[in-house]
Formats: sequence, structure tokens, C-alpha cells
Amino acid sequence: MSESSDPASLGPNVRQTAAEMATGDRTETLLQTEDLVKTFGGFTATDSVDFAIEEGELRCLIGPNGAGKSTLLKLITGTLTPTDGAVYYNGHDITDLAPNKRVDRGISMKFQVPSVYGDLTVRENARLPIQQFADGAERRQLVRESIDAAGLSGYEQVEASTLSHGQQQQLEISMAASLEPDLLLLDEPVAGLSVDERAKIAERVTRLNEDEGIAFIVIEHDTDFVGEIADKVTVLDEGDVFREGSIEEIESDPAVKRIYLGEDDGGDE
Amino acid sequence: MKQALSQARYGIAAVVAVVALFVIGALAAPNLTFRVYYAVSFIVLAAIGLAIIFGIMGVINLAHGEFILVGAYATTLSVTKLGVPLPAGMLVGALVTALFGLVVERVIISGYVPNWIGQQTVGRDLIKPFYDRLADSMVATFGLSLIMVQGARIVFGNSINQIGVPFGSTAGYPDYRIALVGITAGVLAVVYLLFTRTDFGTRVRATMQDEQTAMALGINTERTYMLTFAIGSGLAGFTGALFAPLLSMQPTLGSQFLVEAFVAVVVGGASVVVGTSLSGLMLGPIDALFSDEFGEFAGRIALLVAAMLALRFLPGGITGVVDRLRDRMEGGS
Amino acid sequence: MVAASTPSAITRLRNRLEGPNTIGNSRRFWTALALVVVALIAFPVVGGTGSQFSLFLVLGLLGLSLSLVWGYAGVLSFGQVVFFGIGAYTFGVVSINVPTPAGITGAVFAGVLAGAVVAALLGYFMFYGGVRDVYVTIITLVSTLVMLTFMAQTAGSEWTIGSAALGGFNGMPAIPLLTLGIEGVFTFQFVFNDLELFVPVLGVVNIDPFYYLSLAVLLAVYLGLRVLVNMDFGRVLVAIREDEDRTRMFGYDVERAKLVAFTIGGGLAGLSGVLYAARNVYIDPSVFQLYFATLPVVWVSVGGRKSLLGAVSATVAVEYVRLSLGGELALVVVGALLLVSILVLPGGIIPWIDDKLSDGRLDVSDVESPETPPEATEP
Amino acid sequence: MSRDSISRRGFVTAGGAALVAGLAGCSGSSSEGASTDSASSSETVKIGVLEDQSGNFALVGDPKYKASMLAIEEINADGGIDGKEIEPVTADPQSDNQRYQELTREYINDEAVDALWAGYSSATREAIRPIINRNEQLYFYTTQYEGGVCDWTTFACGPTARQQLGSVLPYLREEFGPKIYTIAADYNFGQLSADWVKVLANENDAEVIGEEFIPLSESSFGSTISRIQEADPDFVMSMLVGANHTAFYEQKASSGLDVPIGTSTAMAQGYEHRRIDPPAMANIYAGVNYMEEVPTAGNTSDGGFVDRYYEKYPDAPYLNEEAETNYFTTYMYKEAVEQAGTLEQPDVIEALESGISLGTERAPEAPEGGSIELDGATHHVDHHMWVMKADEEHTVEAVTNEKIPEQFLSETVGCDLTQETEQTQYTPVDYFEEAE
Repeated sequence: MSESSDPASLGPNVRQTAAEMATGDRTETLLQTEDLVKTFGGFTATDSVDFAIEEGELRCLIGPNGAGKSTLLKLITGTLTPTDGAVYYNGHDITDLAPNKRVDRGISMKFQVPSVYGDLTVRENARLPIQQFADGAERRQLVRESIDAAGLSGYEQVEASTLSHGQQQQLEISMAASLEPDLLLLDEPVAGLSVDERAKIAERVTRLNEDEGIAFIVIEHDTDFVGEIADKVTVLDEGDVFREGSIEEIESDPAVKRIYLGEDDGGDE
Repeated sequence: MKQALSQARYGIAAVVAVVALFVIGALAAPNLTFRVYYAVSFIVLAAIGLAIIFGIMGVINLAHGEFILVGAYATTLSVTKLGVPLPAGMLVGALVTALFGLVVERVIISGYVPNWIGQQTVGRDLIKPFYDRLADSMVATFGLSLIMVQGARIVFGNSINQIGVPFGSTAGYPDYRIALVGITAGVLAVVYLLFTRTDFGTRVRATMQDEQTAMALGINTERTYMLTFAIGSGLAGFTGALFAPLLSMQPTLGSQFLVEAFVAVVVGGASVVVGTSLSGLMLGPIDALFSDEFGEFAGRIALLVAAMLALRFLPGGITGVVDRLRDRMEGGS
Repeated sequence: MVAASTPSAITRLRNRLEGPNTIGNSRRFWTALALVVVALIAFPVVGGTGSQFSLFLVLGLLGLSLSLVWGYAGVLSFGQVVFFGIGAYTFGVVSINVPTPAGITGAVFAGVLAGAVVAALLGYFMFYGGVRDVYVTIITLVSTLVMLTFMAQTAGSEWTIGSAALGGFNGMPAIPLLTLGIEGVFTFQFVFNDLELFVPVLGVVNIDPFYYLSLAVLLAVYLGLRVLVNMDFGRVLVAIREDEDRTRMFGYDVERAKLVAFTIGGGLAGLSGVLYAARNVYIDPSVFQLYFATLPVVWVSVGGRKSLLGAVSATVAVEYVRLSLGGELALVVVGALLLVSILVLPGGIIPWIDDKLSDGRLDVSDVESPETPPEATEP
Repeated sequence: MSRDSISRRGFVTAGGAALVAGLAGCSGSSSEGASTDSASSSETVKIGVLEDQSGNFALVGDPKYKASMLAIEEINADGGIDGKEIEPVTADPQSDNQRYQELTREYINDEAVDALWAGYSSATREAIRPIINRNEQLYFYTTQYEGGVCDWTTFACGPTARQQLGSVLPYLREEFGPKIYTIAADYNFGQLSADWVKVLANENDAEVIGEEFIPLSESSFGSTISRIQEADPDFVMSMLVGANHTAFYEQKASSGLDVPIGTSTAMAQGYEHRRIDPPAMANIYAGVNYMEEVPTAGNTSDGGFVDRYYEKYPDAPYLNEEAETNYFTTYMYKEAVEQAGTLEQPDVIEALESGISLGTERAPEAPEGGSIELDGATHHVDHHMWVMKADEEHTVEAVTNEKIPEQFLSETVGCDLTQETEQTQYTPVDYFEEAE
């Protein structure tokens, strides 16, 4: 992976050298949080969350609104710093690491609100993440792949803001995936999409997970979508892990339905 | 309800503290206290009109000084030429500026008039409104400011006669300036009540936060914009009216207020009344005490440096700090 | 892969100069630009020494510095005049203390360096402190007034650096005449050194060499910035301008990129200040006044925020009108011009012209027109 | 040669330049003749007058412009200079030093003016002096200023700080006592004037017990007034300048501070006593060479300077100190040109250096039978200084008056422009240690 040639490129070398990877103790766990707490003044968003993701795992995160899903994601990407507790990635403590440094380590994210660069063309959007680690012919190749994977070939010169909601989601997933991350976080990727657009995204995520071994944490309310793609599901309620298991276990568990429907079942002690 | 009550509790406590400090100060070191409170009032009055136009409506109004000029000239001319008593003259100043603000809003800021003309002639809107377009509104109001200053010079000449300062002085400090402190408190109270306790106030805040939803709820957002801008202008005009007896009546008088106003609004943060008054309470004493200790030059530099540090170390301005403090206190209990 | 002959030097150069971030990528644009440059070269021969016009070229650099910082990095700064003034004063102090040609040449670099260093310090204070959008604007606005208030009171004799008195509000007088080069090797005096030139048709004409220096510097900086903004660095800046958080999550050090852009902008503003002081042989604190600090924002807004060409052409146009309109109504006319131009063309004049002339970017409907349904284009 | 024709020509060439290179043909004549073509042969006398009519200094600059036009009109009605009509070339520099530099450059290179009047503030003078020195242009600077400019083509004919403070300070010392509190605008003029107060205090065994400098942008004086009240001086010397500082007088009055105030700047320039309600300016003593209320035959008699000024400008607000200097320097120039018999600037300068003197008719500051002289060596004027007092109703009367020569350059520094072609500005701190 050659460092991109132009001197003023500020993007860091995305892929870490093999040596650096080796020193971390080689566990299967890719990401782990220990008693992760985040409070906003009086309100506790996450309440000592212990949560772990294995390499290559596709985990879905569900739970009622305000359960702390987005906060947990932001603590992992570094946009928020926790009040207490720690986040480990590949065995390294990244609790206080800057967001862009975490991207170096292989964490990438698609935002809840689709945020592609509206004024730029599809090609310019796709090129941005790739330009920091690829150059010349290789860069053109990766950009073309990224656009094709998003189903937007032929749209290279189109201004991103004029794309449909679904197309923008696909483009942003391509951009996040083009960093060749180990862990890709998606925040409600199919919210507000039509049925066939959801199917396309589901197929896209599964392909990235199986073909390229990218681990996922996907926040999504649509249980059919979750059922289709999830290896394992975690249910968050009032800032803490409430249940964890396969989609079947979760769907059949009455307590989960109750917290969704709002009856307070007094916890599961 | 519980939260509203506790918020009021802090508000009242703060006001009582400020008044108590004033009374104790007036007894112990009257002159210094009057000067500190005058400095606070100057900043609050300079900023109150802008807090609405910039703070709420997202229009960087570089012609804010010239709105104060309109108020000052209208008051002075109505008193000197029409023989109107001073208090009435001040109301005239505020009203004339409010009307002027209305015209500016309709013709330039919201583009209602040009678009109406556009519809008649070309069949489409000519311009986009300036709300929440910070940079563009800055250029537009900079042009407006040039026009107003030179226009005032052409129409009224390089200066007009100034009205006398009423009342005498206590402890070597002009009574009129002490009265100004009281009037400032009154203005803050009225604006606070207007924006929090009246349904017009809620309509304004709804429109400003999300125009689409406000429209969906049946709020006439066009009228709300118009009235809010007019009120902002009227307050700036009232500031001009209040300072008319104190300043030399020249077309360039607005420039003295511009910096204090912008700094106070930005340092103050989101909320109009709480932000502006708190930044006044912070920056005013710094200006007054440094001037007292090290001379006027040091006072001026201290104010500017304090503003830079506040902008740097208080994200979200002072209102941000207050919100965080309040959350912590409530969270803690 | 057709073995295209290695691209000729010109196309390689054009590839570097052109890109989505700059206006004017067609051959037509380059011929038009060449024409304008030739016209500007001929202008002093016809327009009377061009010594007045050189002011607009010098201020064009200041416009470019804001266009880079605001137009590309999205940082609306009122502080460019701070670096402009500091560059000018540094040039004055160094050249007064070392009035030899080498000293003066050194003073030019000192001025640019001073502008860049102060910009880096202020930038670090703001960007690494998490200060964003309107707060940055107000901090830079306040910094100009701190400079104005401070410099106005440096009239006392204690405010003398070496033999250069800062001069307070009266300004720093008697800045040496700009003479570049090394003693003995080659030196040339650019200011107050009109050259006699025999032109066949017009007879003997005198021209101001400083005009050509500022024209050359402006052209070089313009082309340099075109290369910069079309490089990967330029694309990162544009991405930051569009959506800072999204760009951070692509692994870019946003704070460092903004700081680098802000520092380059400071250096450019410093260079403009140096040439301004050299041209007028004088500098005073009025460059820190709010009125002068607002002008760059006006130039870049009127010309077109997202275009270097817009910034340069609008600077020259607005300043020409502002300085040549006399009479009582001058300020009213300038104010009205600004108001109308931002009302009718908020995106700026040059981008508007560019849209009219070139095809520019497509719209999704252009691609998804009924007869070519999206599926049809699937590979 | 009105303003518009210049900008139109400029516009055409710029427009032409932008269009096509080979435009030599259609742009008409070659550029303006070289600047040194001898104007004496042409039939008009070209005078450049650049005074602020808008911007911060418009209030004090406009009367200067009007007085110059009055003098030119009178001279032309009376047959011009040496039979040649005066052709004024004017523009409004808008109190903007950049415009002053451009216009000065244009008036010297393109217009080739025979003499130039330009600028109110010291900052403007210093901004254009490099251009003037370089082109050796005859230049009249007509504002009262800190003094010390010894420049062989510049005639600083306004009174200096030493002359103005030298007239009012000794009087107040006699009347009220030795303790002085100085407040001054925080820039060159204010700081140098404060130095002169110390020098004069030393000469009149008075004592400066407090000194304060106020930024030009400051308009609230609470702390300054309370410090003055504490110091309790016998009188205050005020060198405040500009619109914002006028607020001091109003705030002083409404704070009940009624210490007498000596000034070299208030009332005479910005006519505060006409603009602010009494009694704000009560008890203020201005040491000036001229004010509208100066009671001399040439000034206030029927058909005098004041009548002629208001006849030409019925709605002018006031006839201020600098206006009279613009007026009499135009007549001095006329006399010098007629004495030299040519418009060649070196000869006119030599004629001016031969010592021109004007009586009350053309220099209204001089009383009946009195006169003012242009000192050839220093290019300054020995003025007839007046101390004018404003009472409770702001009516202004003369208290004392005396002739005061320039002194600083002539006696202390020894600047003699008839011998050397100097171009420097001297400051009192170089010559008086008490000015430290």
C-alpha cells in the first residue's frame, strides 16, 4: 500500500504495518467496552456497558429510542469521550484516541443522517477516502469499484445532492467501506428507504461481511432487516445491555417486546 | 412544570443577587459601582437589538450601529425640532427605527418586495431570504451601512445639535447614567417576558428553530419574521434614543456600539436575554475595573482579550455554561 | 490500454492546474486568461504608468488569501488584515534597520514569515481549541481591533525597534524603496523608479516596474493556488468545508488541514502587506480598522466564494470603483453595488458566468431521463 | 477639470486594457505630459485641494474645503494671480489615507498641480509626505498639529502645540494655580501635546500631577472623571480629539465636575459649544489662533471674513480654526507667486521664504493694525494666539491675546530650510528631558 505520492497529502497511512498488529495480543475479540459510562449533566446515556464484537461478526443493535444506541456508537468512533470506563480495539486501549486516529486503526462509520458531499460529484465523493492511500491507476480502479458497488456507475458526473435518498445511503456505505476497515458502524442505514432499496443494502452489507470479512455494528429498528443480516443481536435499554443472542432468541423473548411496548417490567432480576 | 419552576428559581436568585450587589456597592463605593453597572448596561443595550436579529434570526447585521443612529437622530430631532419631551422623543426614536427595520426586512432581508416584483414581471422570485445565511447577510448589511452613514451625512450634514442631559449627579456620577442601569433592567425584563411568557414569543422561537414545522402548525412565519426583525430594530433604535443625550450626534456614532454588541451576543450564546445579560455582567466589570486600575487603554484591550478567551474556552457561550451548571445541579440533587 | 504517447508537458501542466475545485478548465478559458494578461502587460504603456493600478493587483493577493481560507477551507476570517498589517510592519522594521538590497529582500521574506507565523499561532489557538464557524469569525474580528487599539498608541519613543519607530497612529514613515537582489550580484529598485520606454506608435512612455512585479507575483500566486486546490490537499479542504465531521471520520486530521490552510493564507496576506507597504513607502494602523477588515469579505463574496478567479477579479473591480468614484454619492453607490450584487448573485459573479458558459455538473435527472432507465446502465 | 472627467478617462483605458492588447490607437493621446512641464506658460494656476467631506473627519474637514473655495473665488473675482485665473482641482478623500495617497500621486503626476492643500489629521500628512518629498511638491498643511515638521517643500501653517498650549496654559496657571491634570487622545498628537504641557509647566513653574491617554474609540469617561475628582487639580489640560471624545465634556458637566479646562482642540475645530446643550462646555478655555468668535476687525466687522463665509455658504454650521488657515495660506501663495513672477515651484518656495506677512483683512486672526508672518526658515507661521472662554450659556469671549512665534524649530532645534533641504520631524523629548 504505497503512501500517496503528493507531498501535502494529510491523510495518514490507513493500513497499519503488520508489525504493529502483531504486538497486540492476538485475541479473536475485535472490539470490547468495559463499564462504559456516558452522562450528559444529570442524564445517563450509557450505564456501564460491557459489549464485545468478534472479528468478522455482523452484530445488530436494537432498542427503544433513547436507549443509548447512537451514544454507544459515538463512544466507539471517538466523537464522544466517555465519563467512565474504557474501549479496547484489537487489544489496544483507544478510549482517548482521536476519531481520525481510530479510522487509521480500521474503524469506519456511516452517519445516521446521510452525509455525502452534496456539492461534489459522485466521483469526487468516492475519491475522497481513497485518495489518502491509493494513487494513479490503482486509485482510479478503487474509485470505479466503489462507485459500481454502490450501483451508481454512469452517475460519476452527477452532483451528489441530486441523488435519491437510497442512492446517497449506498454511496456513503461505499465511501466508508472503501477505507477497507476491520469494523464498519452503520447508524440506521435503511431508515426511510423503499423495500427494494432495503433489500439492496441488506445484500450489500452481507457481501461486505462475508467476502471482505468486515465486522459490522448496525443500529436498525426494522426487525425483518435485522433478521436477514444479523449474526447476533444486542438489545439496549436505558443505557445498558438488556439481552444478547440470536435473532430468534431475541424475537421470542417477551421481556424484549415489553420494553419496546413501554411497560416497565422492573428489570429481569 | 418541575423544571420550569426550578429554572425560575435560578433566574430570580440571580436577579436578587445582582440587585443586592448594586445596593451594597452603592453604599460602599458609589462611584465605582455606578461605573461598573453603567459599563454592563452599555454592553447589554448595545447587544439587545442585535441578539434578536443575529442571535435568533441568523442575520449578521453590520448595519446594527446605523439602526442605533436612526434611533438617536429620530429622538434628537423630535426633541430639538418638534419640541417633544425627552421620554416621548425616545419612544418616537424606537418606533421610527422599528418601522425602518420593517422596511429593511421587507425589501432586503426577506426579499418579499423584490420577489413580489419578480413575480409580477419575470414570474419568479428574484432573491433568497438572508435568514441563516451569515456571510451573505454580512455583505448585504455592510452595503446598507455604507448607504445609511453617507445618506445621513448628505441629508443631515456632518452633525446635528445634541439634546442636554437631564437630572444632576450623585457621588460624582451622572444620575442619568444611573437611571440607564434601571432602564436596562426594565428592557431585559420586558424582552424576557415577551419571548418566554407570550404566545408571540413561542411562535417566534418555533419559527426560528424550524420554519417548516412552524408553518405546518399554522404559524404565519412571514409575519413572525417581519415582527421579530421590527422588534430587534426597535430595540436598537431605543438604545440609540437612550444614548442620544450622551453622544456627539454624527453619522458615524454607530461604530462605537458594533464591536461590544457582536462580542456580547456571541459570548452570550443562544438565549437572547440570559446570554446578553450574562455576557454584559462578565465583560462590563472587566472593562470598568481595568479602566479604573490601569487606564482606558487597558480597559479596552482587557475587554477584547476577555472576549477572545470566552469565545475560545466557553463553547456555546455563557448560556452553554449555565445549562451545564444547571444540569449538573439538578442531576446531582 | 492504448499506449498514449506520454502526455505533452502542456497537458501535464494543465492536469495539475485544472480540476473540479477551480473555475475555468477549458482551452477557451486559458486563451481568455492569456489575453487578459497580455492586456494587463500593455496597460501601463497606454494607461499612464499603471502605478495606481498596481494597488489593485497587490490587494488581489489579499483577496486570494481569504478565498483560500474561506472559499476552500470554509473558515470565514476577518483576520486576514491582521496578517496583512503585521507583514507590512515587519517589512518596514526589518528594511529600515537593514536598508541594503539584501536586507530589503530579507525583509520581504520576514514579512511573509511574520504573517504566516501569527496566522499559525491564532489558528492553533482557535482550531485546536475546538472553536468553529461563527465563533472563529468573531475572534478574528476582535483580533483586528486589538491590533488597531494597540498599534494606535505606539507613538512614544519607547516603541522603536532598532531605528524603526512604529509611529503609532501616524504610521511608520520612510520605509526604504523596494530594491531586490544582492549587492554586487544583481539589484533592481522597483518603487519610484519609472523606466523610459520607447514604443513605436506612442513615442517615449514611462512605466512603473513595481506594477510588473505585482502583476507577476499575483499571477504566480494565482496559478500556485490553482495547483494547490486541485491537489489532494485542496480536495480535503473542500471536503472539510462541506462537512467537517464526515471528513474527520474518513481519517483526515481536520484541525491540521485547517491550520495549514490558515497559515498559507496568513503568509499570502503577509506578502500582500509587504508589497502594500513597499508601494506606499508607508504603513499605518488604519489597515486594522473594521472598514478595511470587511473589504476582503466583500471582494470574495461579490466575486464568488468558491473561485480563486472570482476573488482576484472582484478585488480589482470593487477597489477600482471604490477608489475612483469621487463626489458625495461615492459611498452610497459602492454600498448599493454591494447590496444588489449579493442580492441578485449570492454565489458570486464569476461562478454565475461559469455556469452560463460551461456545462458544469450534471443533475441526476440528466442521467435518469426516461429513455435511459437506471437499470439499463447497470454493468 | 472636474472629478468625473478624470475617472471617465481612467475607466476607458482600464476597460480598453481588459479587452485587447493593441489598443494604442483608440485610447487617444499619449499619457499626460511629463510632470515637470513648465506650467508658467499655461494661462491658469492649478491648485489641488484635498479636504475630508465624508468619513470620520468630515465635521472639521468640510469648513477647510469651503474656506479654500472662498479664497479662490475672491482671488479670481479680483483678477486671479498675476492675471492668471486659479483652477481648483478637488476631490473628497473620505478621511481614507489610501485615497489620499492615490489622489496625491495623481494630482502630482497627472494633474501637475502648482500647489497642494491636503489633509486634516497628522496621520494623513505623514501618509502623503513620502510622495510629496519624492516629487518635491509645494504642499500646505493647514491643521493645528504637534509641531516639529522641518521639510523644505512643506509649509505647516497651522499653529503648533507649543503656540496653542503656550497661550492658554500660562493664563490658567496665573488664574487658578499650579496643579495640572493632563488628559489627551492616545495617539501621536495627544502624546506630543502632553509632552509640551510638561515643558510649558516647567517654564511656568506649574506641576503636572496626573496624565492620562484615552484611545480614540473610547466614549465613556467614568474612571477618568473620578480620577480627576480625586486628584483635585487647579485646572485640567484636555487634548481630546474626535467624535467619541466629545462625550467627555457632557459627562464631566453631568458628573458635577466643574474644574476649569484648558484645551487646544475643543470648540475651535468641532464647535462642540454649538452642538451640545449648555452648560457642558462652561468654564472651558481654548488656546487657538482663530475661532468664528475671534473679535477682530477683519473677522467680525460688516463684510468681514465671517459675513463673506456665510454669504457664500448660508447653511454652513461653523467657521472653524483650520478654515482660516486654508484661507490665508491661499493669499500667501498668491503673494509669493506674484513676488516670484513665475509658477515654478522652487522660485515660489523661495518667495514664500522671503517672509510674507498678512494684515487683519486677509488673516482675520490678526487684530486691527496687527499681522501674522510666515517664517522663511521653518516654514511655520508666527500666529496671533487667542484664549477664548465659554460661559454658562456657551457664549464665547476673548480673554487674552498675544503674538506667539513658533519657537521650537527656530530656537531649540535650529531648523533653517533656507540653507538645507531637510525632511524630518523633531519631537520635544529629543530636546527637553522633562518631556520624558
